[in-house]
Amino acid sequence: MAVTTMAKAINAGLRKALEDDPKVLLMGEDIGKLGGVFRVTDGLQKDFGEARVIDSPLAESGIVGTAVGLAMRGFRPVVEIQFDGFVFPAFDQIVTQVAKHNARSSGRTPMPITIRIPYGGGIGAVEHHSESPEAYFAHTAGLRVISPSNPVDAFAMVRQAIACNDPVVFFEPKRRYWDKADVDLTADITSATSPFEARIVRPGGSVTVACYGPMVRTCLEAATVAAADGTELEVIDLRSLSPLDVPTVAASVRRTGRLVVVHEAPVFLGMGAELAARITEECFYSLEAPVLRVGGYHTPYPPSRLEEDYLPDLDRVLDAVDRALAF
Amino acid sequence: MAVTTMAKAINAGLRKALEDDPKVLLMGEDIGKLGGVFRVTDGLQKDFGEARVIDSPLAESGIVGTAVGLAMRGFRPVVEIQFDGFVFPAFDQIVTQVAKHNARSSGRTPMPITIRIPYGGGIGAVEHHSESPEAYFAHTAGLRVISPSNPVDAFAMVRQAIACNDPVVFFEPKRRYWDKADVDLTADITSATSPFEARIVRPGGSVTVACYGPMVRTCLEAATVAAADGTELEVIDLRSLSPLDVPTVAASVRRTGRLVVVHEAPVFLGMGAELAARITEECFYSLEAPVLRVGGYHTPYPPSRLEEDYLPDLDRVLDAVDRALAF
Amino acid sequence: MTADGGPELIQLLTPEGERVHHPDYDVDLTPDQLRGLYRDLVLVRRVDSEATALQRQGELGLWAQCIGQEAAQVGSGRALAPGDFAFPTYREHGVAWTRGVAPLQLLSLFRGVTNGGWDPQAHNMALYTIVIGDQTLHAVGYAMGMQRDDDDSAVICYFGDGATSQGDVNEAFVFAAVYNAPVVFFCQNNQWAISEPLERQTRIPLYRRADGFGFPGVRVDGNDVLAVLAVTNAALAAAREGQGPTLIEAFTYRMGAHTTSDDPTRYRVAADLEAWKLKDPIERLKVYLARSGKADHDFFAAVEVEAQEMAVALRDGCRGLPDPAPASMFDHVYSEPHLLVQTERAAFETYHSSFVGGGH
Amino acid sequence: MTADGGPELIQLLTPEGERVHHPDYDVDLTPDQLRGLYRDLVLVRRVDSEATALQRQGELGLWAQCIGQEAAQVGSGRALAPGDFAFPTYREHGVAWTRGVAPLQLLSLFRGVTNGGWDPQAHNMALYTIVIGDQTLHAVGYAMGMQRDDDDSAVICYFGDGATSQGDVNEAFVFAAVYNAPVVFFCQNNQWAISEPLERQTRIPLYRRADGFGFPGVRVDGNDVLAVLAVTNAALAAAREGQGPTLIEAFTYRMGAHTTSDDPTRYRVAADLEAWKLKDPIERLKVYLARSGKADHDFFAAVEVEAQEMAVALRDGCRGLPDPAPASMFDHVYSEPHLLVQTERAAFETYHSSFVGGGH
Ligand SMILES: Cc1ncc(C[n+]2csc(CCOP(=O)(O)OP(=O)(O)O)c2C)c(N)n1
Ligand SMILES: Cc1ncc(C[n+]2csc(CCOP(=O)(O)OP(=O)(O)O)c2C)c(N)n1
Ligand SMILES: [Mg+2]
Ligand SMILES: [Mg+2]
Repeated sequence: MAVTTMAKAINAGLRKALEDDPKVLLMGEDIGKLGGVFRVTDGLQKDFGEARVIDSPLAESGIVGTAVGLAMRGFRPVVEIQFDGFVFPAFDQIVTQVAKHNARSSGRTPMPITIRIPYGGGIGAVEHHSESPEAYFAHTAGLRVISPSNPVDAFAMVRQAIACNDPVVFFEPKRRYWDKADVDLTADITSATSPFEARIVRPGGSVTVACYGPMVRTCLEAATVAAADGTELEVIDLRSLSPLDVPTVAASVRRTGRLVVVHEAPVFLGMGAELAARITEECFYSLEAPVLRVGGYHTPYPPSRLEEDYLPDLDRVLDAVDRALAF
Repeated sequence: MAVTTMAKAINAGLRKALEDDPKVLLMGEDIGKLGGVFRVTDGLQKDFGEARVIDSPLAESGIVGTAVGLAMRGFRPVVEIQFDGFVFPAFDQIVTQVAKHNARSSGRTPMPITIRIPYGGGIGAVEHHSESPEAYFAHTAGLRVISPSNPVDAFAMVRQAIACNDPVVFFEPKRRYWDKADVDLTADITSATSPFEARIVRPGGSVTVACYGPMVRTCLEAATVAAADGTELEVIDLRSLSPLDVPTVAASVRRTGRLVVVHEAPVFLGMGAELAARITEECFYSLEAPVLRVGGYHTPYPPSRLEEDYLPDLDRVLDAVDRALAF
Repeated sequence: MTADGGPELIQLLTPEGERVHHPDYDVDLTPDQLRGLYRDLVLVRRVDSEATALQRQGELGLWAQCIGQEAAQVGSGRALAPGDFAFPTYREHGVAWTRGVAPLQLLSLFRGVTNGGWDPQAHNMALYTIVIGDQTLHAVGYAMGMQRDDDDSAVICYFGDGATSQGDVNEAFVFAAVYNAPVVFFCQNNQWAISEPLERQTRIPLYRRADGFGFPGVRVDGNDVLAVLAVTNAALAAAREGQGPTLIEAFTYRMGAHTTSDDPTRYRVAADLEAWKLKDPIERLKVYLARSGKADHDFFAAVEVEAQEMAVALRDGCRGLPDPAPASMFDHVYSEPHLLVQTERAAFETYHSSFVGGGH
Repeated sequence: MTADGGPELIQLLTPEGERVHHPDYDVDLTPDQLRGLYRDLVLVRRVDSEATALQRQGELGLWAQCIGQEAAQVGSGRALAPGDFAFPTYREHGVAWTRGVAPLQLLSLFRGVTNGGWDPQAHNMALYTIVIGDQTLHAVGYAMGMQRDDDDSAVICYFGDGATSQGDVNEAFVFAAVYNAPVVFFCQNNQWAISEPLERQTRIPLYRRADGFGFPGVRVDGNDVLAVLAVTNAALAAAREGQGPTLIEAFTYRMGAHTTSDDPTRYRVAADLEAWKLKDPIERLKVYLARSGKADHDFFAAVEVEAQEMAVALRDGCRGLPDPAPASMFDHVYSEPHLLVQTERAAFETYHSSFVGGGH
């Protein structure tokens, strides 16, 4: 066990993946000598060489498109998109090729590609550096989409993503990069929970709160505050957005009768919409209130001086909980 | 009044827009001499010249990106994306620039750009020619997203889209291009319904069915069949996906107590998810059944010999109606 | 831009079937090999015309004809070693032929029974790519993989004149140049991107695009199978020797419509087509073979018979292609179980089985 | 690739401040104009260093320094006519200066009170663009608009060496060439894209990229304000005269970090920076002005005083920049009413007002 930040945990996970499988390659902008703008790939080029940790030209479509070719050749590319807002130049390759190639080839040419994307706000950055574009990817058949909320999961999940034979979009909650936890850096992934399953991170009987990535810490903090008022939140870390672990959430909602979904991404057509639709269908007779959603607004991510007003915080979570209870 | 196909109605609408405003320009692949692969721009280059009806290089990002510059210069570009599956190379320009520029410039540089996209399946085409990507755009703040279901609306809505000062993604249901109706080609748009409002196209008291684009005809056919069984469907043509006319749907659901949403696009994070979440929240005590969704599966659009199994049809709509009634 | 390809056009066989020499490029083929190329060209054209007919008869949803481009495709395809890997667009039926992909496999895609059609690994040829330009980056990535495997094979990547305008194609040039990837970019300039003439994509000859990225570009007579073979051989050799990418512009002409959905009379004049017919890739090789005594009437007749037999088999095969099982659309969305797909598949199957006994 | 720019480097003023001549390019400036350029350079550098300091003090979220690139920016910016239009990246503080954008408006962006900062129409300069390369297509579209307006102005479009790898930038080259758009592509090759050296983007000099698209490319000493002015003048004149695009590569050096978040000691050696310090754009002009008697000590001192005063005002202005009203984030998402935004705004305002009296 070692106290490790999430950034370092992912670094350790990448290192292990590189050690364990010679077919694993890393590619991205500034991931080599610099070690990535968040230092997530720090030291890896030095130890694994330029052929395996590749500084790429400044072109996201090029990065993902060449990764497709490398995957066809039998490699397992792990590509880094430097910030959430820079994934869109690669969107065609992701949606048209990465996502569809396994089906197109009837399973003959799988696409074991991991696309790492630091996402979300809260770090006072300029435009395009704070977005939460996960719904675009979760809506896309053929992709898997996961997001860790803490260093322990990050260490396991990044390796599980790389080991998965399907393409995985791996969203890293950048404002939690510096969160620390005890991580067993010798743990192997065979014993870890599937990254495609949700986890109840705090049990409670009053209201179910489903969240993921950066919002898990926020919701846990809200649960602590609510508990002081006698409201017991059951906080579920979804971990995976595609597939979405509906059974775990449904089982919880059958107990609590109420669900609040929290994410930074805009509410309109965000993950909360899908969860609301599905849980309402599955738990129609258990619900005592409609599923309520807390998330970003239907606006571009605002200038950083306004981000605290934009981002869901403890108060907004509690407000939704109160409204759910008031139904 | 003239019996007109939807393709011809859009052609007439574009012609009127070009006549009415010298700042209107058309740009796209093969829209000039050929008149577009669906002939929607037939004859326009001949009549308005190559400076206003522009055959572009084969590059979608280039088309949309130059349209942004033209809009900055005060033009109102109408760009054609040849097929739904070819919009993704332009996704960055659409999401990053077209959608955000008005906000970024504090309203100083609006983006009155219309992006025409023939979409949907049912024409027996090869891969990438039958997709329904509308949710990606509706999720994106700053864009408006509309889709006509019939020639009359198509004629008005395309002009309204062009007249709108915001960017509008205009989805044309390609398999309905050859549907005919009486269209008053002298009608002016000031008298037309706002394109951002839904319309009840068939009133009924048993179940509300919300749909748009190609599915409106399908749902109307289902309503005819259901009526024979004594079930009265209230069919709502949403027309606009962003904004979504929730009040019209909610008012209907308060009457019927039941809602089925139908679209070709995949159900998971499709428009139905948002409508389900919102209607459940607004009409919680009126709903006698959960909102049910009929749509595409979480698969790439299948090879055309399977598309009839993939696409929602009359039977699948009726099946959902039955299930809603059985709750 | 000159309509005849200009002085930079590399040619070894004139449209009149005369064998000419070029200071930098040559091939030395046995009569057997020459006859083999002729047979390739004829059979590929027959596949193409047969498929066009099948589309007209409603057996295919669409067909993208390659007529006129057979020499560009066969010449480059025959230059490949077995370990090389080809990335096609949707029109490389001649390349597919040289890679041993059965014509019926091509038809299965255009019939709509699959979005793929063959095993890329078995033929060292990727699936057809419909979104213009996407495959060029795959080709470079694959070539980077070869570098890492210390395999001295090479990749060939096909695309059209229209495709050169796409960002991805230019990014492929950047990546290939920066990593010195063993890839041959093979652009079939057939003068048209659907209805748009070359002038909508470039104001200089396309082979010169390579100048901007720092690797060699050459223009070859794309209707001259010998020149194409020679030029492709040289580019592949350079790639294998670590000299990185080459751009080949095969100057040719799309003699048919863009696809069976297209009507070229709306945008191009008949005279152009007539002029290009005089440069037909098959005719010139036939003249050369006959005049030089490398093939006789019996050989030509035998190829005709073979083509005829193949056509009959192809027609029957196409008509017999079964539709896939409906639930197969859920089969390979993921290669590992995915809860949503499992759920939807189960619902789909239940729903479908409800129809078996009668249904609605 | 030569570190000194090679023989193709266009220069009118050596690093030592010696005025040299070039067969193709020249400028003829009055002493007043020369002093004006010097003043520009000094004030721009002062804006830059002041902003860097403000970032260190927590007043700005980030700052992208332009130190070392002042001559490239001022020289090209001063070549523009009022009716021309400039498309910047996020580093063109010197260009903004020449377009009359107040330095405080630049700071407002990096402070995080706006994603824009000025009125593009008022200054004929677009907003900063952060997503690499996007603006190049806007520039071409704007130039196409000028063509349609029969306006014989021109557009200048800035981007970095790293940006040349982006698909969009190459598409911009295609569109500009095909439509013969009046646009000058101005690439500041500052040798680095964050931590990546030029060799990760190209294997030949960047100005030669234009060869592949059929328009002229030139390499100018980007630290020589006179040469930049001369070369940009010529390219703008060509654009106005209907000769279409030119690519200018301004060979320069990013003397600072990529941004205030960056630590260049991780990836580049100090000796490089020292070598480039000897080529400083301000120093060489100062030497030339002093030696040629075109400016005296009093002038230099006065510029220093002006810089100092501006810095004080800038600091105060920055500290005084108010935060926007929270609900303003809903203001311009659309320019016409949008139901969802209206609904969310109302909910937001209700929620916020609940805190006024106490709240949670
Ligand atoms: C990204 C994208 N945009 C548009 C299309 C529609 N389309 C199919 S083929 C074609 C023209 C291609 O021209 P070219 O590259 O010259 O190849 P050719 O068809 O002539 O072989 C177009 C525009 C597409 N398939 N992909
Ligand atoms: C599409 C995109 N990808 C990545 C980034 C992150 N990023 C910001 S600046 C930069 C390097 C740019 O280098 P260059 O074009 O040479 O300009 P310079 O910063 O040197 O002026 C990168 C990678 C971005 N802003 N946009
Ligand atoms: Mg072509
Ligand atoms: Mg740079």
